Amino acid sequence: MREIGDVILDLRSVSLAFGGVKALTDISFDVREHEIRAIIGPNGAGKSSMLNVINGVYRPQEGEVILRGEHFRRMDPYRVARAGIARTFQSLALFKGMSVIDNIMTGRNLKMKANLFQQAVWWGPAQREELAHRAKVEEIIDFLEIQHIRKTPVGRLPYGLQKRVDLGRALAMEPQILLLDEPMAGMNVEEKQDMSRFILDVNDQFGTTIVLIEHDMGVVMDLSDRVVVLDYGRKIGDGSPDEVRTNPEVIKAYLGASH
Amino acid sequence: MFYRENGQFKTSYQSDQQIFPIAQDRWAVLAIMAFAFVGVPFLVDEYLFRAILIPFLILALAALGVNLLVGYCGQITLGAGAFMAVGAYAGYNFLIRIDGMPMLAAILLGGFVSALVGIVFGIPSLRVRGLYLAMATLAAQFFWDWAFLRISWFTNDAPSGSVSVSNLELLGFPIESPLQKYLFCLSLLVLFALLAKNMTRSAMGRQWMAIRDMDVAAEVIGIRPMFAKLSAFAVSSFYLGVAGALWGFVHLGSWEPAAFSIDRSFQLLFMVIIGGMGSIMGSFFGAAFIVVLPIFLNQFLPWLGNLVGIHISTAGVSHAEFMIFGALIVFFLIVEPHGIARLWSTGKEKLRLWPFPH
Amino acid sequence: MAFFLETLIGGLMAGMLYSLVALGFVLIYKASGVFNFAQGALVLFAALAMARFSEWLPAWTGIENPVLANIGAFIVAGLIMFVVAWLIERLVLRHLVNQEGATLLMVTLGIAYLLEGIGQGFFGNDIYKIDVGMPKEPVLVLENMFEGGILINKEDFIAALIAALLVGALALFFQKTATGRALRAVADDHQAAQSIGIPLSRIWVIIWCVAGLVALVAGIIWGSKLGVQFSLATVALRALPVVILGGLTSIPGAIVGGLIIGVGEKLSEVYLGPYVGGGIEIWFAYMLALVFLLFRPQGLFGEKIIDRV
Amino acid sequence: MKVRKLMMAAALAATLSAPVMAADQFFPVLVYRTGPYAPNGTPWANGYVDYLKLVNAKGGINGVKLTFEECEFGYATDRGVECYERLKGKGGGATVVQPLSTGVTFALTEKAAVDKIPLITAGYGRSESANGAVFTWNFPLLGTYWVGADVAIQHIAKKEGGLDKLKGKKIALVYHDSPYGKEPIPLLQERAKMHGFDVMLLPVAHPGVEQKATWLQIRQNKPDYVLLWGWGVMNSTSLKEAQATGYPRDKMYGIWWAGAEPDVKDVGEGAKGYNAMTLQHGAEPNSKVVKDTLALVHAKGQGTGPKEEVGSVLYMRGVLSAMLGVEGVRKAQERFGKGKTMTGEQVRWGLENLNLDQKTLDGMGFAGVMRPVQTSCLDHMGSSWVRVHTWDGGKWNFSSDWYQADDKVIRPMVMLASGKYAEEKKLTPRTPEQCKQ
Repeated sequence: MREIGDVILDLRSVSLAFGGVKALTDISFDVREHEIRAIIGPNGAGKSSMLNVINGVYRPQEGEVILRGEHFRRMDPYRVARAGIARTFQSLALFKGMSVIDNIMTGRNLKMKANLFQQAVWWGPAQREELAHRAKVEEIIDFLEIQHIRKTPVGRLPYGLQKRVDLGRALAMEPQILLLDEPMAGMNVEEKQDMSRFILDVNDQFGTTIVLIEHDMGVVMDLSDRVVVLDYGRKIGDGSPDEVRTNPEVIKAYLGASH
Repeated sequence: MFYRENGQFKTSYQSDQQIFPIAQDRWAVLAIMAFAFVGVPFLVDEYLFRAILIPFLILALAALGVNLLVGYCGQITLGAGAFMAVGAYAGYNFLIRIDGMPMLAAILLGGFVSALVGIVFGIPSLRVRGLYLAMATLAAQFFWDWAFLRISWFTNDAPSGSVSVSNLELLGFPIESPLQKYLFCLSLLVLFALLAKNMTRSAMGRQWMAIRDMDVAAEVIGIRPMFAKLSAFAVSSFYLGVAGALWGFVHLGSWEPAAFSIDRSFQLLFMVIIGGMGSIMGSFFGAAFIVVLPIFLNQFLPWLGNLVGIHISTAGVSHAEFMIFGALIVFFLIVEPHGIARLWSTGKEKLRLWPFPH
Repeated sequence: MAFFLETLIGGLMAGMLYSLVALGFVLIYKASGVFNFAQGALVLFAALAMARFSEWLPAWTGIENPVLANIGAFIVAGLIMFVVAWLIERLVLRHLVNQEGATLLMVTLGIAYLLEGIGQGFFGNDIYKIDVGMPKEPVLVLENMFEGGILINKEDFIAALIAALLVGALALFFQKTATGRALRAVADDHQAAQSIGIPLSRIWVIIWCVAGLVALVAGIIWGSKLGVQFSLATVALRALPVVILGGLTSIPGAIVGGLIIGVGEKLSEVYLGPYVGGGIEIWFAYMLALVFLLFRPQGLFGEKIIDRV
Repeated sequence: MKVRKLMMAAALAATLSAPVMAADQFFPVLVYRTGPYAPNGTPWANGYVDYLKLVNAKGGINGVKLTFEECEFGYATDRGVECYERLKGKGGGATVVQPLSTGVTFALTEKAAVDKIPLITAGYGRSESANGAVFTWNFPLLGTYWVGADVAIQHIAKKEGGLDKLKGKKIALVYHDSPYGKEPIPLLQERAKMHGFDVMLLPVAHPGVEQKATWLQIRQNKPDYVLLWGWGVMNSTSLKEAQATGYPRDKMYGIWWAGAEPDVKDVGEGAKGYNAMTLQHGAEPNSKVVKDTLALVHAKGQGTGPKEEVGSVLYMRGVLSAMLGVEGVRKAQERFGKGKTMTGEQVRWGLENLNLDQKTLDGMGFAGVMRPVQTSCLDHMGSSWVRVHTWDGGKWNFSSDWYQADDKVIRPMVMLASGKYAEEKKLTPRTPEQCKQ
């Protein structure tokens, strides 16, 4: 069912600096519908900053983001979420005090319509809505194979499972674009295989566009359709995995960074 | 052995989402409620009603309000007393300025005014966090302390600035005797605790907790920090306002701003932290602990002194009360920084497995 | 104009005293991340010790010389504060490493109750006197420039001077001594400091001792000014806006914040107060701090907070 | 579960710790010996308890022994209410309650009426409660704040050479920012209208340790007189600030709660010349009642506080307050049966029909301490005599004759305010016939 479509997200000449330190310099690239797009680069290359610009956590000093033809000088996290972009985080950003179910349920937040008073009363619209969304969340839990921990507070889970919950929370938003920030960092081979499978399944079953940051070159080359390479906040390569692999500048950057 | 959930299977999400999913808990809570409504009135004398139970119920409601803000939404406040004062004075003005205003309506309207004020004083939370925010909320505390002393309109131009209400009634029934007051406060507390539980187990509560645990991530999944924080301020202030109005109307009957001073704010925060942040039950534990302990010590120490043949002076008792209270708080927080509610749930966990812990 | 200057100077002097109390907050927060609400109780406790020992020492030893009695009392009170500091670290804070800010805040409130109980139980709860020979009568200066001159409160002036000296001495201590550098290292990063061999618990004891000493000096100044009694514990509340305004981690912040708050609240009370019925200075100080916070959420000199995800 | 256990234990402790027998007359004693106002609360409490002990030493009230129990509330209103609830039913029922706190008085005004326990507030409380037709259970005996303020103006006028000389003068009121401090304002404003002087209001926030701005304003506006309506540390702070800003202390007049030893002791010479209204008595170390107390109570090792404090201003206030309560009981016994325990309701009647003439007072050892008191249904105050005393750097000395508050000024204000109260509370004031019952 997957068929790469038109450009859905387009970044043009984005520059970002903190104080005097430049994190991103004049970066442009685009993302097409239904594709898996990877952003790679050594540590400190500005990959996470790139995602943070896309979903509005950071405000770039220059450049713009074009989402489905609409131009944004800067994005705003809430609007980005509304527009159907979800993400996971490199350093875990789960809601530690809440159970797995509640964490994933937060992903349904935008789709829940009951107002505060209805929620306080509970019986009636709020409960109906809660049940409907709970069913949806259980589907995601089944999909990610985490049924056995659904009531556990996420703070107590091992790292690999937390990563899955993080993905689950993003999936609960039923996003059109999914930003994944090093979804496999710190995992063992088996866990990486599971996670790769989930990513491919998401892309395949729901047609979700995926923007992926990853360190593991093998995984990136296997998974992604196109790759952007960043180094020290600059773009040094862009293209299919094969093109990037042979790009001399990329090789230099990676050898220099001893990867 | 008896506290087990074996054999209780959840066949629908609905049954899984109950407030007390374990049947024994449900029975225990029902029994406690029945006892509070039916048993207590036969067992308890006027002193316990007026000096302990009624203040406990009202302060538990206030602590619940603080817990929604501090425990669930993670916004520390040291200005809770001010919102109680707003509720009390607003309720008073509704009651005396509008003819035929029913008392319950005045109390609830007091809560609404307090909610509005809470939104205004919650605005700094959009920019300021943690301890800085705690300090900023002190601005609310001192401002309202001042305003209710200085602006004589609020006190209906009473020359002393002290106001009072009396002849309370609810739908034609008088709320005069300690028992009536107790039942009135108990009913409101049960109702509001249920509403609070409902809010915290649905989308609103998840938004608050998300903001508390990781505000950037919450924003990214589409939770508006402004809405979440301000709604927490509003709901919390509403609870505090209702509690404040009850404190003034039902408990004191006549009050001055000192009844809602900064000491009250600290006391409420104590209740929440000792009781357990982010736990409805914890608010009750905390309120009980803070309300009962000093009074208990104050009466228990002379008795203990007599037992071993020492006469402790009134001042000595009071100093000892301070020391023991302080020491217990410190001790308690060292042993269990997450409050009584956590001790409670750990205990229950153990009980569930007992006597076969593995 | 003369009156404006008088108010201004009065505010500056009051502000300097606030700085002294605020400094106690900042020191402890910087080193251990604890917002120490017991600072006010420490001030009261120290002042009580000072006042009572300056009465008791002559009675016990027969030394009649008031200067000697005061010095003796100062030494004893100082030692008591060190013991208190050591006990707080040993019995309480050591067991609460890495707890949440709110929990720590509550613990210090518990300590405050404890200290208030012990202090009053042991030293008594009457009004006591600390007489270190502070002048009580005012002086008039610049009488040829302004009609009626400018009135300066000599006691406040000397108190402000002492406060300024103490703050200066502490700043030097932090900049120039090895212990001071270690303290700053701890403030910057606990784990890093520990990994290069700075003993964290010793540093905390030292910091609490310094805070105890600051409390003693503040207690003597305020106690000599107001008499030593329970309400001394509330001066801490007057110093809180200073801490917010200046930033929780900044010593210069405590000083500048103190001066701004001191001047701000006196000017507001004198010039705005009469229009709204007076008594506004307390909340005005907090509002002032709040307005500053809206522009700089980490305080005037606090470290900037950057969100990372 | 835990809650209930604690409460049960508390109730148990409460019943076990009551060392009283039902056949006696029980006096609850609400005190604050700790907290911000302890230096003032302690001598009052000591005087109060010492006097009760003295009455017992002399054989009780017609043979009825007095029992009492203290309850510490630290000047916090809610703890005060708790103390009241705790003690009101003990020892066969409380005789009278004297909270020594305006806040607690306000909170108890309605509760005491329901429980039928008279509330004596000698020298404090609501000024309008002097009208016993509305405030059946309140007894602001000896004087209210309106009396104090009225006499202060009379005294100032006398100094200036007549009430007409007040025109254009400026009088500042430095007051504790609470119901207590605000009580005198309506009277001062009334008097200001009558005589054409200006009132300048300067509130000081609790607890009153920060008054620099207040005194800067006084220095700027140079009022002719300063009235001080403080409590606790606020008073000594005011005097110190006055000294530091050079305001003459002999132009300062305090209310009787700002005119005792703890207020000036630690200012010493700096407060020399400072004046205060007295609630009739000052420091009375030479009075007979003090000598009796020392001989019959302290000499037997039963003194409540230190010996040196006996006879000091606030100690005497405690003594007078206790005496008034005791005399209420005595009067009630005359009607309801000598040698019997009186109920609160009976004591209320006694207090309302109190008639202590000079001879009786002298006989009890109050010669030179106070003037006669006679209460009635309409007048629950019973007396409005006030003297002024002045601090000479070491002790308080009387510096004026007796004044009496001007009933023509105060009465209409009392009637107006109590009428408003009755209307708000939907109370019908008692008629003269009802009063006789």
